[in-house]
Amino acid sequence: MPNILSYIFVFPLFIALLMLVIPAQKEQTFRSMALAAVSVQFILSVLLMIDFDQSIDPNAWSDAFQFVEKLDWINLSLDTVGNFKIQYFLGVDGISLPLVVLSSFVMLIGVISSWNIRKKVKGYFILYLILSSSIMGCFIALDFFLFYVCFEFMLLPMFFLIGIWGGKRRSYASIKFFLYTLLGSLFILVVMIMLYMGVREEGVHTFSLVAMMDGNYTSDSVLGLGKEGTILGFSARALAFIFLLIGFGIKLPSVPVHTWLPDAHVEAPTPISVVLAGLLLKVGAYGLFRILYGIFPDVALEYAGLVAFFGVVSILYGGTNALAQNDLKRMVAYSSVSHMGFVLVGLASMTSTGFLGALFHMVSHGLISPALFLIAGVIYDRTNNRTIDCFSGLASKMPTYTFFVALFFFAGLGLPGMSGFVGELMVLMGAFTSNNLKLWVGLLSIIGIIISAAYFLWTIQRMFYGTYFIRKPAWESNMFDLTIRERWMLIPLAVLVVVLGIFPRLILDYSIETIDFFIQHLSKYAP
Amino acid sequence: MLAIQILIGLMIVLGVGIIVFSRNIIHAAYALSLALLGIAGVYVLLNAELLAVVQILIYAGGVVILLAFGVMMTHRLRGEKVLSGAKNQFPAATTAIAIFVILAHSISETNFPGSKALEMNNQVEHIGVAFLTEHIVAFELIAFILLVALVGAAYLAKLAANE
Amino acid sequence: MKLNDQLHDILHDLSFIGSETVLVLGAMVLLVSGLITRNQLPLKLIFSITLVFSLYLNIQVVQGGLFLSDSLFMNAEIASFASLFIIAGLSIVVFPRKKHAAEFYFFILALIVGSIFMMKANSLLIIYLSIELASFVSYILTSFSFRKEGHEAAIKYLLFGALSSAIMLIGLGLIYGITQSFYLSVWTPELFSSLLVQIGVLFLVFGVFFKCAIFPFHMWTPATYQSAPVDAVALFSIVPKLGGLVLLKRMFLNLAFDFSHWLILLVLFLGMATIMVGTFGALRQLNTRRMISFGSVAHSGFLLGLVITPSADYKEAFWWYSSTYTLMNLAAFYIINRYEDVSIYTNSQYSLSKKETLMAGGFTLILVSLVGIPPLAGFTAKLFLFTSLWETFIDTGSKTSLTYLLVSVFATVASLFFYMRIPYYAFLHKNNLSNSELSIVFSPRSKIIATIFAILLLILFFTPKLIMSLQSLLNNVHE
Amino acid sequence: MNEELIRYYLYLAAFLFSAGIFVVLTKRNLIFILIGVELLLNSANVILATFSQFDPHLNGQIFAIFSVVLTVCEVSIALAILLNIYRNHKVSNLDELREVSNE
Amino acid sequence: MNSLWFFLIIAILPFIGGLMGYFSSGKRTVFAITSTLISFLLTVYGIASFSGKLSFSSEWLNDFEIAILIDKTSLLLIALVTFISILVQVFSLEYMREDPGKDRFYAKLGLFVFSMIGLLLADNLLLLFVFWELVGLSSYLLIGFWYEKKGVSQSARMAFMVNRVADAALLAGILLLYAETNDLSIASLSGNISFLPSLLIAIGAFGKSAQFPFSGWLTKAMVGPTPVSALIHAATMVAAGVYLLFRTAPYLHPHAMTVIAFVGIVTAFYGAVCAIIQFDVKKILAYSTISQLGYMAMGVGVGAMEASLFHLFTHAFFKAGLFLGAASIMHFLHKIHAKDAQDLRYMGGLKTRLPWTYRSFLICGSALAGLPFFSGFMSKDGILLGSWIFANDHGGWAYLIPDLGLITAMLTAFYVGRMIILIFWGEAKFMNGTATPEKNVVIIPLALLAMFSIWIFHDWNPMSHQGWMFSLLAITKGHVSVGSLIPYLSILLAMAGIILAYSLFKPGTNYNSRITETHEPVSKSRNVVFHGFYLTYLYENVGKFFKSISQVFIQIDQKGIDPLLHFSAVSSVVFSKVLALIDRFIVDGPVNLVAYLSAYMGRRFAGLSSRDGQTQLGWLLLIVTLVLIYIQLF
Repeated sequence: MPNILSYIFVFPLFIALLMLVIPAQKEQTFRSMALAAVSVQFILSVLLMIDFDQSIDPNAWSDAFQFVEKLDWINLSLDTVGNFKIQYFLGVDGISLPLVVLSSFVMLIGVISSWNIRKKVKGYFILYLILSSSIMGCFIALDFFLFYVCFEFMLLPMFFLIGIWGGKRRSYASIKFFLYTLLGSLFILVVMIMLYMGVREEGVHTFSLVAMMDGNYTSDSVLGLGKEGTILGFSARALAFIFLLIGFGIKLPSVPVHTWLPDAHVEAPTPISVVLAGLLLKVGAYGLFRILYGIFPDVALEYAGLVAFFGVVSILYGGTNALAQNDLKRMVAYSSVSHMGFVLVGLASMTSTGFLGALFHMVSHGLISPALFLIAGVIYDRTNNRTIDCFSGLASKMPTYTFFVALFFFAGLGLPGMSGFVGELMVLMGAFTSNNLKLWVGLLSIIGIIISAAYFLWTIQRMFYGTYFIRKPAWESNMFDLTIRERWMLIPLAVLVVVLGIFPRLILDYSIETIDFFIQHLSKYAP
Repeated sequence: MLAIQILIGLMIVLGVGIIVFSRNIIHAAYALSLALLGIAGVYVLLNAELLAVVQILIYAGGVVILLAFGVMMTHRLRGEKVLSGAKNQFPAATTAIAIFVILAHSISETNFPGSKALEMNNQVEHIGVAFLTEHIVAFELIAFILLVALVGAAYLAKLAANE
Repeated sequence: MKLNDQLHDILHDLSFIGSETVLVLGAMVLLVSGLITRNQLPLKLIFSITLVFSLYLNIQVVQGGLFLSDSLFMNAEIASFASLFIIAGLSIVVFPRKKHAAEFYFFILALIVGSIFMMKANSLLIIYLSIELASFVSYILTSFSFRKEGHEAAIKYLLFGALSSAIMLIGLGLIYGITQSFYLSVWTPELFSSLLVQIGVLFLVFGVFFKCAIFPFHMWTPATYQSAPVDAVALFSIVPKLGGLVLLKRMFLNLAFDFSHWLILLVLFLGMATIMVGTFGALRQLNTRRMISFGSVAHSGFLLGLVITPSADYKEAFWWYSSTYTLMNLAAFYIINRYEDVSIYTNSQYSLSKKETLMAGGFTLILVSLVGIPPLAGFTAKLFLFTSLWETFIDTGSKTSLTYLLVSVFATVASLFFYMRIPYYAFLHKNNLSNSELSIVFSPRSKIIATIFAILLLILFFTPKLIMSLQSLLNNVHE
Repeated sequence: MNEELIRYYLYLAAFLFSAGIFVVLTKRNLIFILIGVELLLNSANVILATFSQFDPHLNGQIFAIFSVVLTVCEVSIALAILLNIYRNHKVSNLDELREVSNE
Repeated sequence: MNSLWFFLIIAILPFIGGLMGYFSSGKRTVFAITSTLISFLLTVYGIASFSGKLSFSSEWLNDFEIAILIDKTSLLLIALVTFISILVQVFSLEYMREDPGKDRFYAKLGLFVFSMIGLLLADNLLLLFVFWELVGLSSYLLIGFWYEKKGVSQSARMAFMVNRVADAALLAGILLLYAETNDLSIASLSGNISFLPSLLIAIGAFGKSAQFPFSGWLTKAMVGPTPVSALIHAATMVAAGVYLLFRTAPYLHPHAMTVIAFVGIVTAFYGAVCAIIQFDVKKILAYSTISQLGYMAMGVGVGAMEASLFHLFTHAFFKAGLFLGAASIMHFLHKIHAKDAQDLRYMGGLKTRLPWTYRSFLICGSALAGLPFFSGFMSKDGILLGSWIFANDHGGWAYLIPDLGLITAMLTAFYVGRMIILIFWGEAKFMNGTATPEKNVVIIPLALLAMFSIWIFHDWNPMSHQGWMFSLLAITKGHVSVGSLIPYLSILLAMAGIILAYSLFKPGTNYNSRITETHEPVSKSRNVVFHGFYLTYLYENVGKFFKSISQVFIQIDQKGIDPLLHFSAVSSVVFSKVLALIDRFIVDGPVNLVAYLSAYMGRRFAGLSSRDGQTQLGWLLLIVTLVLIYIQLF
């Protein structure tokens, strides 16, 4: 199917435009249209996955990508600096493919979970579909500019989705989210400009990520490899690396720039928390993969310890914070911080296993954390309350719910047999076998899995075990077990979590060649 | 020659001094005419006779009278003095003196082109021709500015009168 | 040269200022028509016809260079900016204007004439006169709201203007005296070696800064923008400012100072200060117009960066930023105008928009574009700015340029705080308006216009070529 | 005329300029402030006239004439606005004008 | 049939059976029992038909083989696991008959058996870790089975958490090993593992096998259903640590081995001491399990690997027998609504009411006490003998190990005697209900387990230190023959212990009435022992400490980092404040201040504000002046 990536990218946007002209009263129509849109997106991405050739073993980044679409988008002729060229450049490789499929899948779950949104349905679904397109765009864009546009454009729909449909402190949370992310993306913007001015393709400055990753620097670029260019006395490449680390670190999020996340997650409506946790964080991680490590491998080697440090701190700090939470959603939010720390550690290891582990962990977390937020949403839908202390002994009243809670909690704490374990394990293997990292990285990261067990189990103990109790008698009438719709949101996630836990190669096989090449590419810079 | 120069200088300093230290606006207006006349004298010394004439006609004749009108219209003169308060005197004085010192310093540091001053007898003719040739655009432009200012001032004043 | 030849040349060159002549004549026709009718429609018609005709003349093929006894200068950039001003003037007619239409449009035309001459000026005299023309018109227009605040702002504006023009005049005098030349085109760096003449240039630059609202000559902006009629504000937040910047750009090109010259550094420093003052000044504002005015001060700083950096012949960036800025400001002030028509005067008026999603949504897009977030044209503008600053840094190794870049980036983040305040009130804030206020609706016309503005910003992001081709469309100057 | 004399005229201009600034900054009455502005402009004119005598084209003098004319325009506009202010505010001091404010 | 599939079926069958029971309409338990039985029979078939080692591998992660290793040891242990689990399941038919969650119980048991078999099959240490965690999970689920009861879920969590800590160490050890050797196959382990991974692996084993100081969780785990305690917390899961040590011990660092030996003997002694003064029958058994596991660990540590494995084997039978016996007692007491079903002080005289239980208890107890002609004696003496050899080799301090071992043996005999006397002998107290005879489903498991606790099922020679099964399967490499006094000494000590117990607690002594007055032992030192040296409190305090740290962190997060990092938000506030200050003090400030001082302006001070046009003008000119000054200086 030609241009399949474009279809995946544009289709929800197209439906969103279509929605604009439909009168706002037809709420059911909007739901169905949104469902149709993301379903088509999902089906297309599955087709993409089927057509993907796993065996391509690239020699350079320029032949690592498949389904490439390349068009001139903006081509301005400027006097002194030649052409200002931006391309519509799409493609997937083993790193982005799993994320493409994941994001269409999570978006689908999100639509199902949005079914009971009652307020301003039209606006909601339009924004939702725009969000869907822009997230997808991030994963498939191979032009830095296009990537950046999608990266930034996520903010606006997200701002409104949190700000209008969110909880009590929604405006605070949405503004905080917006500001943090904008701050981060401006760091990225600066580096983008540096790179643009420093990289040429066919004699023209280019935003092409492929050219950047292949290191086609101009002779006069401060960023040139091995040139030791400096800016204000700092190494230019190191500076760019740090900027990107901050930029994507905010999105990831890594401690200490994570504080937008708990607020945004807690205040967002359930489906948006799902998308936030499932996909937005992955965009940050993907950025680290593709851009930070793809373009600055030499600096990454040098700064592996720093990245690992932030990873470890995120793991421990996020986990410890989760332990102290009394709000179910907040607890899950902090657990996300902790989990994304593993991605950083995996990246810092700069080994094939570590990279694969980080990637797998992203996918796995992209399945587990949406489920956790859905779970928090279930109890919130029933009682308008998520405080852990307000409930006890729910297991006897809501056994199916408890089953799913336990399943995903155990998946979250990295129990073998579920996807969470594989990711963490591979990351740890990477960390232990890496030449770049000291022993403490692995040892401290392992403490993270103890902490995660502590907060998940403590939550189970407080909310689900013990004698049945709810804080307000008025809730009693709502304390029914999962509805059919809720089950159908959770079951696919559960199945995938378990299947991927047992057969991780279902995902890994897609990425292995790309990652191997990536590591080879990195090893060129090893001292 | 020197005496005239000193006299003119004294006129200006006196006028400006009154403006600076007086609180009475009417006095200040009169002092302004004095200073302007002195400056017209300077123009004569500088061989700019036409400018001196324009200065006396327009400034001393026009501006000062306009200002006087302004005073009368905004202060119903009933014998009492029209006084203006002053404020920020110390910092303002500091700033003013600083600027003066700086400018004076820069002036004293600069070497001026030593060319001789030109004697021109047909200044008026020359300027007239320049208005219509070299500075035609400026001439047209100032005509338009005058129109704009006239319309603007008249319109605003009319509205003020109507309300 | 014989007088005859001179006059002949002048007659020949007069065709180059055809469009300005048309504007002046049109202005007078308007003034006369104002005596006949007070109905706004025919007056708007005359106004538009004048502008269209002038635009037509402006895009005629001409030869670039000096003309009219070297008083004026023409190149492609100036011509296209002139067209931009005329178009901006044209778009003023979408603002409703019930009272004083004839005089108002007369002054608007005068403002445009002044700004165009400002750009074209080659002689010091024309610089002075055109700036004064634009200033006088601005004072009068500020007073044209016929409210107490309007007059108050006008007199303050006038005082600032008088002081600035006095400073500039001294500067002009010094330049004239020391360089013995009256024309920008004969400037050479050697002429500007002595200190006094450099002070002269500095004073001249300060005079232009007043028009561009650059720190510390920006102080008149908030009061003026707050009190003047919105349509006038929309225009004089754009036209004289851009005119002044084009002039500055030409001046610095002619000066050809080294990038590390203290004057350039000083200007860059003031540019950064402008950005910071504009951004942080806006943070405290509760009144929308004041906020936007501070925002536009910050934008002046951004534009100054494009003007002054050696990659200044990175013309496209400047053109891009200017035209986008024009569009954004027009749009923003249009919507402010619509809101003011129906409601009270502070930020909380935007709570109305809970019902008027389209209007507020459009406004949000425009504001986001002012911040500079994709996919809106404002982002591309910022991108060009950053790119150009970075390039300057690479080319010259100037740390100031890098600092400028960082300050711009930082200010972009901070600007989000105040620009997003309006969407915040519009969508997220608790609504505490009375029912009567809530029952007000916007006319379909205003909604359509607002939407068009927003969509334009989107389209320009996706097809930036449009603006570039617009530039070549708007002038036919051979150089 | 020799260099020294030029300097004196320029000192005079600087003096006028400083005095003008002082008046503008300190006097509270608007008309008084306008008087200060006149001083400022005159200082510039003196500079122009000073240099004009070396110029065969007399550009400085021409410039000064234009400037004088513009000053009149400025004063007339200022007075028109002043009139409006006086009608509306019943004040003629600048620092009593504080309608346009932030909060 | 592909052999790999054969073993996979063995592993997965019990789980499938459990699930089938859970999801079938009638909630049948028969699926679970049948499937486990099939699995057991298949294993027996496997033992009979395989010889030597077999290993299979498949790529799980890239570059990473997951392999299973089948040799006689693992098959034998699988047979043990399935066998005991069948007995437990059968026993539970009666024990759990009235429980509404019976199907859930069997499903969880199925999961456990599956994981345990998986653990035993695993060749790769990582795969072993996977199942290691899964048995931990099933243990957690089964301990928390009666989650509505107070304290149960807390105990379950504590058990899991303590294990998790050790597991983390194990994982770290495994990964360090991986980093060293790039291979995790048990079969291909070789050479010396360096000290840190060795120690970490040992710590992992300590956690699972409840070695001191991780032992606390095991006593907490007793809140689960008693058959579960029999299967998981006595016979099989807790032995996994020993199994791991058995597999890895030959390659561990010698220092780590010493650590293991010492920890083992300390644990053995600690368990025995604590067991002496408990009143709760399950607690006694739990501490005794801890003590016996300590023996096994010590055995590995001193190099008597085979003896340890043998002890694991025999211990599984007699301890499961004891636990099931206890379960039978509790079940009985529950039915007659006794005041407390687990407290020794409320028991007595059950000999006549529960004859089969009494018999099996007696046999299994003797085995535990290490009396000759019972299985426990054979295996325990093997370990003690090993430690004696070890001590001979190392000399000096190493004699502490066999010495403490012997003392522990005596203590063991003492508390076994005390327990049996207090439960079964003497007069029946608080017996107001009608006694029902034991049912067949209770009797058969008890009888079978008791039977396997007799020497003859292991070796014809009651003094042998290895079972025939082991010899047959060629696990043991050679006969260790040391003519030493150790066996005789241990017999003597055991007898002494029993006699001491009899003399203290024989029917007629007023021990019972004396103690029942107070709930806990009075003296402080006894209290310490009674609470197992407060290990669980220690865990709780560690947990609490951690939670308070987390509170601190959350405060940091909310009050510290947040504002700190909201630097844009903060700067907006601060900056606008600063601007306001600039307005007030810098724009106006010097102006005002100077003006104020110069006394002219004092009275007009109030009239000044930045709104004032002239002040703004002044500000502007000031800047211009500054610029000019800058130029001059430049």
